[in-house]
Amino acid sequence: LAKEVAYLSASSANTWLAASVREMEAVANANGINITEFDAQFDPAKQTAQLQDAIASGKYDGIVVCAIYGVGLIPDIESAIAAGIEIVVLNQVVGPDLTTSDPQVDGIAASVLAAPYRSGTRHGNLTVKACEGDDNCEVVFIYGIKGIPLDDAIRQGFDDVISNHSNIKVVAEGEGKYLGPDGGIAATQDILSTGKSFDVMVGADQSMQGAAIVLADEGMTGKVKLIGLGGSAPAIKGIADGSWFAGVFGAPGTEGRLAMESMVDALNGTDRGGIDPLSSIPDEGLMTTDNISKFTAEWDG
Amino acid sequence: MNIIELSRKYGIAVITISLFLILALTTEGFFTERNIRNLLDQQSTILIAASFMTIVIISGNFDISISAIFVVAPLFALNIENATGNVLLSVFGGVGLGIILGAFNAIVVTYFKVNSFIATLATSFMFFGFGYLISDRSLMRPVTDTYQQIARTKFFDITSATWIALITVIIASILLTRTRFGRNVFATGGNQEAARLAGINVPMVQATTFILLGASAALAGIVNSSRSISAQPSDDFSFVFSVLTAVIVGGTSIMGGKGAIWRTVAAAFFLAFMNNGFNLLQVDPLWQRIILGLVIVIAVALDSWSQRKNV
Amino acid sequence: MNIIELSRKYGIAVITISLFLILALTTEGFFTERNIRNLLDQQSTILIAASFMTIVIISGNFDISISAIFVVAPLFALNIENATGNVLLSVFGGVGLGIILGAFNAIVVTYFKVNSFIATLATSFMFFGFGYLISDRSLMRPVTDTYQQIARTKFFDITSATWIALITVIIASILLTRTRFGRNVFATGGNQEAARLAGINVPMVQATTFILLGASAALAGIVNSSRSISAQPSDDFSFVFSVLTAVIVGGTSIMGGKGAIWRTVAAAFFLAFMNNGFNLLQVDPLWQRIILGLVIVIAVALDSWSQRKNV
Amino acid sequence: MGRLNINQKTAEALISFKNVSKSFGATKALINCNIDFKMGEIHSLVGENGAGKSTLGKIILGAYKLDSGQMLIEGKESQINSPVQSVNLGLVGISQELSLLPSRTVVDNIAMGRELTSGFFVSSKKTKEKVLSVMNRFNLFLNPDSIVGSLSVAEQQKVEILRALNSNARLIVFDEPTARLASNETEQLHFLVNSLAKTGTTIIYISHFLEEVLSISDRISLLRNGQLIRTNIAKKETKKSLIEGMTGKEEGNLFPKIKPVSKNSETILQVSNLTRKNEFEKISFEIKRGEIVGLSGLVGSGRSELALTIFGDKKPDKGKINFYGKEIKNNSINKSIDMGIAMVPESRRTQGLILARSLIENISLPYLKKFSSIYGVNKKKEKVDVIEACNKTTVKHNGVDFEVQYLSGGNQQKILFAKAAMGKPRLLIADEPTRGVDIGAKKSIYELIAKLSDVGESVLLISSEIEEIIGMSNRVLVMSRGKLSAELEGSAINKKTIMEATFKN
Ligand SMILES: Nc1ncnc2c1ncn2[C@@H]1O[C@H](COP(=O)(O)OP(=O)(O)OP(=O)(O)O)[C@@H](O)[C@H]1O
Ligand SMILES: Nc1ncnc2c1ncn2[C@@H]1O[C@H](COP(=O)(O)OP(=O)(O)OP(=O)(O)O)[C@@H](O)[C@H]1O
Ligand SMILES: [Mg+2]
Ligand SMILES: [Mg+2]
Repeated sequence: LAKEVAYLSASSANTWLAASVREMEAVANANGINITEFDAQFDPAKQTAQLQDAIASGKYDGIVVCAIYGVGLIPDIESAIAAGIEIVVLNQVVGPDLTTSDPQVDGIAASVLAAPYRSGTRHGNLTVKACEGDDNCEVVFIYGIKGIPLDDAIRQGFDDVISNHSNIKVVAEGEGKYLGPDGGIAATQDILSTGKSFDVMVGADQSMQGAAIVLADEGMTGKVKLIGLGGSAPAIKGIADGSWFAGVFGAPGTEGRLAMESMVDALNGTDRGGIDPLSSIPDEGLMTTDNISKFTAEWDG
Repeated sequence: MNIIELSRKYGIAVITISLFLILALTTEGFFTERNIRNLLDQQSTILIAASFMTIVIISGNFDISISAIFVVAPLFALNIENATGNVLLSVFGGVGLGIILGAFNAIVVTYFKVNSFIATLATSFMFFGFGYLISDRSLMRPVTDTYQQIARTKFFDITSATWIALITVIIASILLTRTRFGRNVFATGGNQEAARLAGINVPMVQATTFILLGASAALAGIVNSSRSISAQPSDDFSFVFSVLTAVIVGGTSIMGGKGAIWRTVAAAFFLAFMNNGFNLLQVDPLWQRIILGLVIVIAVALDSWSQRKNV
Repeated sequence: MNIIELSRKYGIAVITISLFLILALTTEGFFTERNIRNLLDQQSTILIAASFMTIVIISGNFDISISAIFVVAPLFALNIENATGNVLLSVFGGVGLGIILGAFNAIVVTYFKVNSFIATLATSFMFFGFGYLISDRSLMRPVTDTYQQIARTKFFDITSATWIALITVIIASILLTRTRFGRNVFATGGNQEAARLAGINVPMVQATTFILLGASAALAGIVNSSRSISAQPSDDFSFVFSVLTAVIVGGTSIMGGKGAIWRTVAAAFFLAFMNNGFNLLQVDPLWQRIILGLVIVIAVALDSWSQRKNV
Repeated sequence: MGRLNINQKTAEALISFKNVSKSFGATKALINCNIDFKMGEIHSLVGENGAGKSTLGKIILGAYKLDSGQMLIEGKESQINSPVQSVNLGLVGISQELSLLPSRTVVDNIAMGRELTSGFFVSSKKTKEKVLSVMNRFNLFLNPDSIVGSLSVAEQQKVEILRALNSNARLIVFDEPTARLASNETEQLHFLVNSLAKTGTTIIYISHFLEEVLSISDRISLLRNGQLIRTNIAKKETKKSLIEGMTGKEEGNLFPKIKPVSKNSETILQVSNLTRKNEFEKISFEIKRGEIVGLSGLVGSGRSELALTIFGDKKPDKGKINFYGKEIKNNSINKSIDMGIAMVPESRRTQGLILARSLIENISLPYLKKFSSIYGVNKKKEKVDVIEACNKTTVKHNGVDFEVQYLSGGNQQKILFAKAAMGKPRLLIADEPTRGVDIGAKKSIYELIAKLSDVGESVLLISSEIEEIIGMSNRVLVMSRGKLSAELEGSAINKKTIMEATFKN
């Protein structure tokens, strides 16, 4: 009998998650699993309802969940587990601790994600590298959405690394949002207007794409070291051609594949626990010009 | 009244009931006790706020800020709960904050005469800001086990969230249809100048509607946080979107003066049935959007057509 | 007219200019050629759509679906561009799609008489669905280098995006204030029955406003995609939020019949100056929200007070 | 003439104005007015449009605050800041412009703000009973459950009156109550006003019908340009003295000379067998070039519906309309306007005016084509023409760029006329065109109508004022219950024949 798996997506229109879905489907097909996608359109209440509906329908042997608001889902995830449904967490932490990939609810079969805090430390490590040999290394930090716990955790990881390096100073901040380069364009333009000098910009790939566009417009390509987070096609291309300095790899495809493989294992009785997809990636996913040839983009940006 | 007149008068309710019957007959898992219980539980927060939103809209105003109140009130309640361990106090505190924020909206709209749409959009930013401030930008969880009982206790197998929603809907309906306040709401929304000349204290009526809505949005937020045993700050406007959609699909006029809470309730369930049906029938999310849009247009067109013929 | 009358009549413009002067005097980096150029460039997409949104709102309607058109039109344009390599064709295709979607809104609102707020909310879902359909859920990039020139070519140091916005604002203003169509828009929004009895084809006027807005939202989307050299599907309503905020902060009445495009433009810059100021002064985002909310309330209260005293 | 009031001399003043002034921007609506309103008297206010009558009433009702001076209530100075206070003091009124809740029922409208409760809840039953008892007491009946928006204007007016009567008022301001009523209902209202005054209620009565004012009032105050000219016992005034006081000019002949139409004058409008279900049936008549045809009948007899059908707003179920020999098929308003038909609709606020826009934009609206080219609207030419139209129709205004909502009621009515005149129509359909306008303005509107017919244009004049119909028409049509009940010409046109036809079934 074919197994039924529900996939609760934060948003079906999201390009990162679309890359994960493709891999999940490949694995599922190979294992005779049928996936049904639920689209919460970034509405947490909708996602809760979908989770409840999926449990109530009694159709599903497993649920892969990409949470919008991870903690809020816990009660229903517990009841799914109680109902004997295997749960695999994808991409976003389900639980209060944003520093770990490990499952935070008893009975979750696997949790496949790069913990936000860890992304922050990786970002920090690349920044340290970019600032090597510079006594006064001025950094601009572009948030996704400043103030939300996710971005706070990333920043925390970043700060914990750079605080050990007195030569590095964050001189300005901006907000790029997570939708395309638009936010990064405006943020970078405004920061340039302040007239502050800076050497390094860090932020999510979407924002760094915007930054790259503005820097190109201003004839400043290469004068500022861009460090992305996401491993999108433009990031890898940019690092290769020198217009970006470095980036933290992001692996939506790998994540999707690992999640579905974990689900297959779970349905066969083996829990895999916490998986950081980047741990199986060359150099822990820290990309620079030296190792960029080892990476291929798993999504377009 | 014959059946045609009835179905004209109750257009949106008839549409909702038809959808219910169709789903019950065709969709496995729909008409099960558990699914219906879930549906009721899922709609509770929307219904709590939507009842009083209906009143605000009938009185001729808008309130965008309920999303922000929905976010900030449980954070405040959890602050109290974490500090005192007293759940009752925390609920009062959270609802009290809703009242204060509602009163703030009321002052901006009635005293400074700022259009309510933009006024409550602006106050939304402020209230969201407060949310970040009082939560210190992090997730909050209750320290007591009682907090989660607010929404999750079961009476006769139905969650307390559902009961709270039921009681709120009934109170709002009675207020709107059976009290002088309710009549004044209709008068104010129908013709503000006429209401004023008839001796109705229009600013007071409007202020009251905002305060009640503030309180109910706060209550909805607390119920939601009790259900998910946590709360976190955000700038998420999705709650007011869902609430407004229910009110307006229900046929309450955004021009004011016209509408009913039963309409809002019917529309909320209409939308819930649609989404539930999509989930149970495993409809491709891509087509869900297109079908949902189309069905809403058809339902609203039918309802407004039946209301027109009904004069 | 003396200076007091002038500043009353042009309340929001005076407020915006004051903010400009304050920022220019106090904030380093604000009054620089580069910053002003950027500000103009950043506002271009909002201005393109907001001009025609002002017209739709004056005519007594709402259009929520511009967010979806803003998302789907560039995806369609890039589909054409990717297939043919012809940028001009792709722009026509994208704007053409905007016209078709605007016409669809128009039919739902004028023919099926669905309230425009809910109608365009419903069609938003559909249009977002289309976006997702034609892009296959992935980011799209132009294959030609010309596509990015749509928004990024410079004339006299000013980007073509800014020029397009300027031209759109001027065309919309002329249409609204100097043509018969514009008069009909005001009449329709002011008193639909009176407009009808004056021989105005009210549904036609309303339909035209929706179609023009559809085209302009599509153009804004294409300009945006050219600026960011990419486009992606989403369900993001933030564009219509920004546009509506500009229109309503500007003082155009959501009841219809009253408003002006210069008001919208002034408000758009007011909001842009605020955000730019926040960024230049590196204000904590938490406080940004609270300050922005407060300042909007004050600005709108002042403007509406000045409009009242202006009789 | 005049009602005899026994207590007249001894009665105390309920309200006294001492040096009251009120301005709106540059407009001085009231200047240093001193007036007493005594308990139980019927005190009328007369004056031209814009003289300040409504303003005075609205100050008492708390809708406006006075700028300077004092308002004494029973001799004590009182500050009224809002209608709530007035209502609590028993000062109520019906306003000149209908102020109703169109989507609510008659009962809801009448009881607005005054619903009866049992305990915490509104008692629909008690409230309705109270409303019915008021209807009974004053002999004014309406279906209590009708939706007000679907009622005719006259019925809506009754709703307003009943709302004022539903409170135990000490003072009621009637601002033009009869402008929307038919003659039999007017008499009923007079009876009612008298009986109210007898029981001690003070009545402030604002009207442009001077006969009515003279017959019903104890005292009359005359206002001109915001100033009180005099207050006098009604018996001491005559129509002539009032007109002279109001306008500063001698009374002339109200109706201009109407030229007879020659027998062989061309027929321009021919309506045959026109029918719309439940509204009117088998209506056939003609209008000749240069002819003024009066259309009389009771409120609700279907006149407005007929007019709107001819104008192209409604499609007939059966029958034909010929205009200048051509049958109008698929009629539409636009077509009618293009062919030279203009209309003054019966309700200026809901059908006629865009209140928040300027005089210019209102007046030129149907004829914008005339001023438009590919360069847009020629505003200069438009302004010149609009000013001319305003002058022709004697609109009193502070500039054609001002919003029409700030004009007095009568001047708003004249705007409709100015708008119609703008198109130089071949046929003018005027539905209650002089509702609420002062004598001077009426006269100029009548002259305008006469001038139109002089130059060969035709007029269909719908009016509930029989004098107006008699004074202005070449020929009179009477409708009763949706059917044409008489067509009168020449010496056959008189009050008696019209009234007979009106009540014919
Ligand atoms: N709210 C207002 N704003 C500005 N001007 C006003 C306002 N109300 C009245 N006016 C002006 O005050 C003057 C007096 O108006 P009012 O309505 O009292 O006249 P009226 O005597 O009742 O005339 P009518 O017989 O036409 O009703 C007019 O010039 C009018 O334009
Ligand atoms: N919107 C409406 N809905 C329902 N009935 C209406 C509506 N308007 C008018 N009527 C009814 O249609 C009938 C004819 O009304 P109409 O206005 O044509 O009368 P009229 O002779 O012009 O009288 P009036 O003096 O009021 O203008 C009346 O019985 C009226 O109550
Ligand atoms: Mg008046
Ligand atoms: Mg009529």
